[in-house]
Amino acid sequence: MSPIGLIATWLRALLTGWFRAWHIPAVFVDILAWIVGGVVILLMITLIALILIYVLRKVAAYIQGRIGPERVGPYGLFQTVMDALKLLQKEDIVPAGADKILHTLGPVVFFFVCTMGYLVIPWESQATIARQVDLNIGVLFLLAFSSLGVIGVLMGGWGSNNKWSLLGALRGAAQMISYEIPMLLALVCVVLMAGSLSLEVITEQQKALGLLSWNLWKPWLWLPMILFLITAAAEINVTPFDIPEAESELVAGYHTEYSGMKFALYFLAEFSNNFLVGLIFAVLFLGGWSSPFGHPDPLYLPEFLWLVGKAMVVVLFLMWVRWTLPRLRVDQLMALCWKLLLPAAFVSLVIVSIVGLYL
Amino acid sequence: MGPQHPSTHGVLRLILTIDGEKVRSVVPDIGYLHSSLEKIAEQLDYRQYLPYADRYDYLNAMGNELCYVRAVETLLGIEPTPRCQWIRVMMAEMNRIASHLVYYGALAIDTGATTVLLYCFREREMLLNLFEAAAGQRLMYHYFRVGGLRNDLPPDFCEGLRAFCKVFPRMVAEYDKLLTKNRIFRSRTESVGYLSPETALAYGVTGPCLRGAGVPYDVRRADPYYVYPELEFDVPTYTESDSMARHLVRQEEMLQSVRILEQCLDHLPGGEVNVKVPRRLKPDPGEVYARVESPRGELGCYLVSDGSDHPYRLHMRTPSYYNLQAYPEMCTDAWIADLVAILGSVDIMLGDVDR
Amino acid sequence: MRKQDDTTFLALLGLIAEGARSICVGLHITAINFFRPSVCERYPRRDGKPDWQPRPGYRGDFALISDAERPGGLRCIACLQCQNICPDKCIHITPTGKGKERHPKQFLIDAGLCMYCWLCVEVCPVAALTMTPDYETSTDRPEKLIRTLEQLRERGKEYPEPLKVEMARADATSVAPTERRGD
Amino acid sequence: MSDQSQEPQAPEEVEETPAVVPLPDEWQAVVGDLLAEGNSVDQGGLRRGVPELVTTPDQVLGLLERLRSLDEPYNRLTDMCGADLGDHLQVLYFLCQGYTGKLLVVKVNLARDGEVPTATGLWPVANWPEREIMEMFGMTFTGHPEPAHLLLPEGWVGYPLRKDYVYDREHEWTRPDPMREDPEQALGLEEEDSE
Repeated sequence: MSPIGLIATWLRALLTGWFRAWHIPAVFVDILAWIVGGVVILLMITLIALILIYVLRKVAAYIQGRIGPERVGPYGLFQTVMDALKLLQKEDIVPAGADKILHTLGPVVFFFVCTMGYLVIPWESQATIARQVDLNIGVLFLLAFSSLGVIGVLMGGWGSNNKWSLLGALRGAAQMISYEIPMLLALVCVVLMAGSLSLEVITEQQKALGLLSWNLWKPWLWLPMILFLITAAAEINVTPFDIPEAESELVAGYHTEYSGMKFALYFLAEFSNNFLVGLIFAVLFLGGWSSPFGHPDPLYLPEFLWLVGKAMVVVLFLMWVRWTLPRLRVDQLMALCWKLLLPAAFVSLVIVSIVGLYL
Repeated sequence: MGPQHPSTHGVLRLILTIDGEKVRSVVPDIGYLHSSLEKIAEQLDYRQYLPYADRYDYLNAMGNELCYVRAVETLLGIEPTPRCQWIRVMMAEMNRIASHLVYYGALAIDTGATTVLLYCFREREMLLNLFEAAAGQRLMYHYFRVGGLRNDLPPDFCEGLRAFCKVFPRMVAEYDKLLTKNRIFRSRTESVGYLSPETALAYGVTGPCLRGAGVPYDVRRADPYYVYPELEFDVPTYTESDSMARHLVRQEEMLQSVRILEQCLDHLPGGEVNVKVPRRLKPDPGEVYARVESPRGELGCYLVSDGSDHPYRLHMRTPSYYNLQAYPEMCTDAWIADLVAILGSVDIMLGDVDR
Repeated sequence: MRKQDDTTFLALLGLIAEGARSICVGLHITAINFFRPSVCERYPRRDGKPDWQPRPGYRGDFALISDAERPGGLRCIACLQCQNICPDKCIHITPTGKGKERHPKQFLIDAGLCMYCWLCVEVCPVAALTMTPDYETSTDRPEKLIRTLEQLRERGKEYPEPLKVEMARADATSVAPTERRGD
Repeated sequence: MSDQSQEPQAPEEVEETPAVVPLPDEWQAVVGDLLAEGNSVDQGGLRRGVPELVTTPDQVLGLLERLRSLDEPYNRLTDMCGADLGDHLQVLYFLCQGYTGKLLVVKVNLARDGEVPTATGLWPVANWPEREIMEMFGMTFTGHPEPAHLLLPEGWVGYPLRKDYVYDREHEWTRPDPMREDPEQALGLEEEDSE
C-alpha cells in the first residue's frame, strides 16, 4: 500500500470512528469521502494543468529557438500561476445576445466531464481516487464521459452567439463524435486481449516482467496503439486536429467569446484532458503504475509516480507533435477518420481477435 | 471575416457567404488601411516622399524605394554609380528574401504549423541586422536616396551577408523538410486555390502567383533594370497553379536570391555611391513609368512632373492590389480553412493593397 | 487524406507510409532545433551583461549637439532647414537672436509624428542635430512623445558629435575586410 | 476629340517636346490601321521609352479591343490610374504585350465630370482600379458592375485626388457605430449578416 492509500485508509478509519462516537450514520463518511476526493481531484487537475501549461510553453520555446517564460519565479515557474490569477481577476464578459445560461454552463460542463475521467484511473495498485466507482467498466466509463465533452463544447459555441464560436463548436462536435468510434475500437482491442474492461486489471497484467510485459511490445497491439494515439489527439483537439479552435481560421473556435474565469475553465479542462490521455495511454500500453524494472519495484518509488511519469512522456510526445505539424482541414479530418482510421480499427480488431483466439 | 482577424494579414475584411464549411462567395472589402499615400506625394518634394515609399509594402521597403527612386532618377536623367546600382540590387534581393521568409512563416501559421514562423524569423533576423547596420532601421529603411544611397555599406556588411548566404540554403532545406514535404501541409495546399494562367492574365496577377501558374514572367528579366542583365539566376515556375505551386516558387526564389547575392558580393565594384544632385530636385516636366519586381509581383511607379519640386501626380502599381482581386477566383469551391491558406499563399500585404 | 477515390489499396498504403515518413522527418527537425541554443536574447538582461545595442547610425531618439561657445549652448543655428525638409512636419523651431547669435529658443520634435527618416539630420548644415541609438522611447501618453529643447539638450550632452555610420572604404573592391562582429 | 492643338493644355505636354520621339515604324503601321478603322488616335509618341496613344472616351473601348486583337496583342492590363490635369481629367491604361514587358499607355482625356465606358468587360482586373478612380476623381465609368466606393468609406464628400480638393473638417467622416447607438438593432443586423 502506498502513501496515498495509507493516508486515505487512515483518514477513513478516523472519520468512521468519530462518526460512530457522534452517532452519525456511516453513509456520511462516504459522502464526506466523496467530497474530499472531489476536492483533491479538482486541486490535482488544476495543479497538473498549471504544470502542463508551463511545460508546454517551455517545450514550445525550446523547439522554436526561444527562451519561454523566465521572469516570474525561478525559470519562470510561477508564470502560469500568475496567468491563472490574472484570468481569475478578469472581467467576465458575456456577449450581448448570447444565451447566458448556455454560455455559463458550457465551460462548467466541459470541465466537469473531463474531471470525471480521472475517477477510474488506477493510480496505485490498490487505491483509486474514489473507490466508489465501479472499476469493472473503467474503459466504458472513460468513453462515456469523453463523449459527453461534446456537449460542453457545443453549449459554449452555441451560447456565445458568434459565428466563429458556432463553427468551432460544430466542428468540435463532428470531430469528437467521429473519432469516438475508432477510439472505441482501438480500446476494444486492448480490452479483448486483457479480457476485462477494468483499467486496474489491464495494468495488473502488464506488471509481471516490468518493461518487457508492457502492451507496447505486442505487435498485434501496435495498430490499436497508433490508432488510439491519433484518435485521442483528435478527441482532445491538439494539432494536427485542433480544428475546433483553429486559431488562424476561427480565431479561437468555440471559446472565442470567453474571458476570465470561464476561459480559465476551458483552458484547464483542455490541459487536464491532455494529461488524461497520457494517463490512459500509460495504463493501456505502458503498464500503468507498474515499475519498468519488474514487480515489485526495485527502486521502491511510489507507484503513482511511475504512472505520472509515463503519462508525462506521452504528453511531451503530443506536444512535440503539436509544434511540428500543420493542421488538417475539416473534410480531410473526416476523411481520415472514416476512410482510414475506421477501417484500420476494424482490421486491428480482427487481428487482435485472431491472435487472442490462438494465444 | 475580419477586419480584425488573426490571419487576414493586416486589416482586410472578407465578406463571405458560406454553406456550412463550404465557401460560396468571397468579396474582399479593402480600404481599412488607406492612407492616401498618392495624395501625400503631391504635397511633398521628391526627396521628402522617399520615406513614404517604404510604407506601401512595409515588408519590402527597399523594393519600394528602388521603384520610386528609379522613377525619380529617370525623370531627372540621373544615372546612379555602378557601386550604387549593385548595392541597390543587393538590398532589393535581401529584402525579397526577408519578405518571402515572412510569407513562409505566415503560410505555416495559416495552416497551423506555428514553429516554422519562428525559424523563418530567426533567419530573417540576420538580414534585419544587416539592414540595421547599413540603413539604421530594421523595417522602414529609407536607405536609398535620389542619386545614391544614405551611406556606403558599413565595414562588416559583406562578411555578414556572406555568412548568411552560406547558412541560408541549409535552412531552406530544413523548412522544406519540415513544412513543404509534410503530408498534411501538402494536402492542405495541393490542388487548392487554383488559378489558371488565363485567369491570371485577366486579373493582371503578377509575381510568384503568376509564376506558380506556369508563366515565367519576371520584370527582372522582361524589363531588366540596373545590373540584372549581368546576373545569373533562374525564374522558377511551376505549372500546378495551386497554392503549393506558389509556395514552391517562393521557396525556390529565396535560393535564387541567394545566388544573386553571392554574385553581387563577388562583383561589387568600388567607387562612390552617390552622384551629385542639385539641392532642389526640379525635374523637367514629363512623366515616367518605372517597374521593378517586388516579392509580390510587378511594382510600378507612374510619376508625373510639372516642373516644380514636387510630383504632380504619383501612382504606384502595387502588386498585392491586383493579386487580391483574383483571390475570389481562387476561392471557388474552397473550405473556410482553405480561405486562409489561399490568402497566405497569395501573400498580400494590406499596406500594399490600400495604400 | 486527399481525394482517394481512384487510388488502389497499395497506393493508399504508400500514401500512408509517405505521410508517416514526412511526419517523422518533421519531428526529427523539431527535435534537432529543441537542442539548438536559443536565438532570443533576454531583455532587459538580469545576468549583468549589457542589453542589446543597436548599430551606430540607428535612428532612435533625437539629440542636439551642444557647443559651449555658442549662445544657448547649442551648435544649432536655427536655420529651419530641418523643419522644412521634415516630411511629417513634426519639427517646430522658434528661433531667436540675429546673425551669428541666432539660436533656437524652443525646439520641439513630435516623436509620435516622426517617421525616423533621418532627413533632418542629413540636411543640417552644421551637424547640430543627431539621432541617438535609444530605442526605448515608448510612453503611456502622447504628450510625452514631444521632445523639448531641454530634453534634446540633455540628450546631446552624451553625444559630442553626431553619430555617423561607419563607412566601408569607398575604394574597397569586393569584400570589405574587417574583423567579424559576433552576431 | 483631343488632337495636338488641345493637348498642350496638359501640364506635362508644355515643355515635353524634346522627349517626344516619333513612333517607330511598326507602330506607324498599327496606328495607321487604327486610324483607317475610324479610330481617333493621337500619336503621343515615345516618351521615356513608353509609347502612348491618346484617345477620347467614346473610342477608348474600341481602341483597347483593337490593341487586344493585334498580331502581337497588348492583352494584359497591368495598371490603371487617373490624373487631374487641371481643366480635364485623364484615365491611363497601362497595357502590356503579354508577358514580354513591352508597355503601352493609352490615355483618355475627358471633362471633369465625364464618362468613360468601363473596361471590366475586357479585363476583370479593371474593376477595382476603376472604382478607385471613380471615387478619387469623380468621373464615371459607365456600365461598371459595382460602382460603390472601394477605398474611401461610403458617404465621403469630394474627390480627394483632384487638385481642387480641399479637405473639409466639417465633412470629416466617422464610421457610424451601430453597436454604440442601438445594440439590439445592430445585433439583429449582424444575425442577418451571418446567415
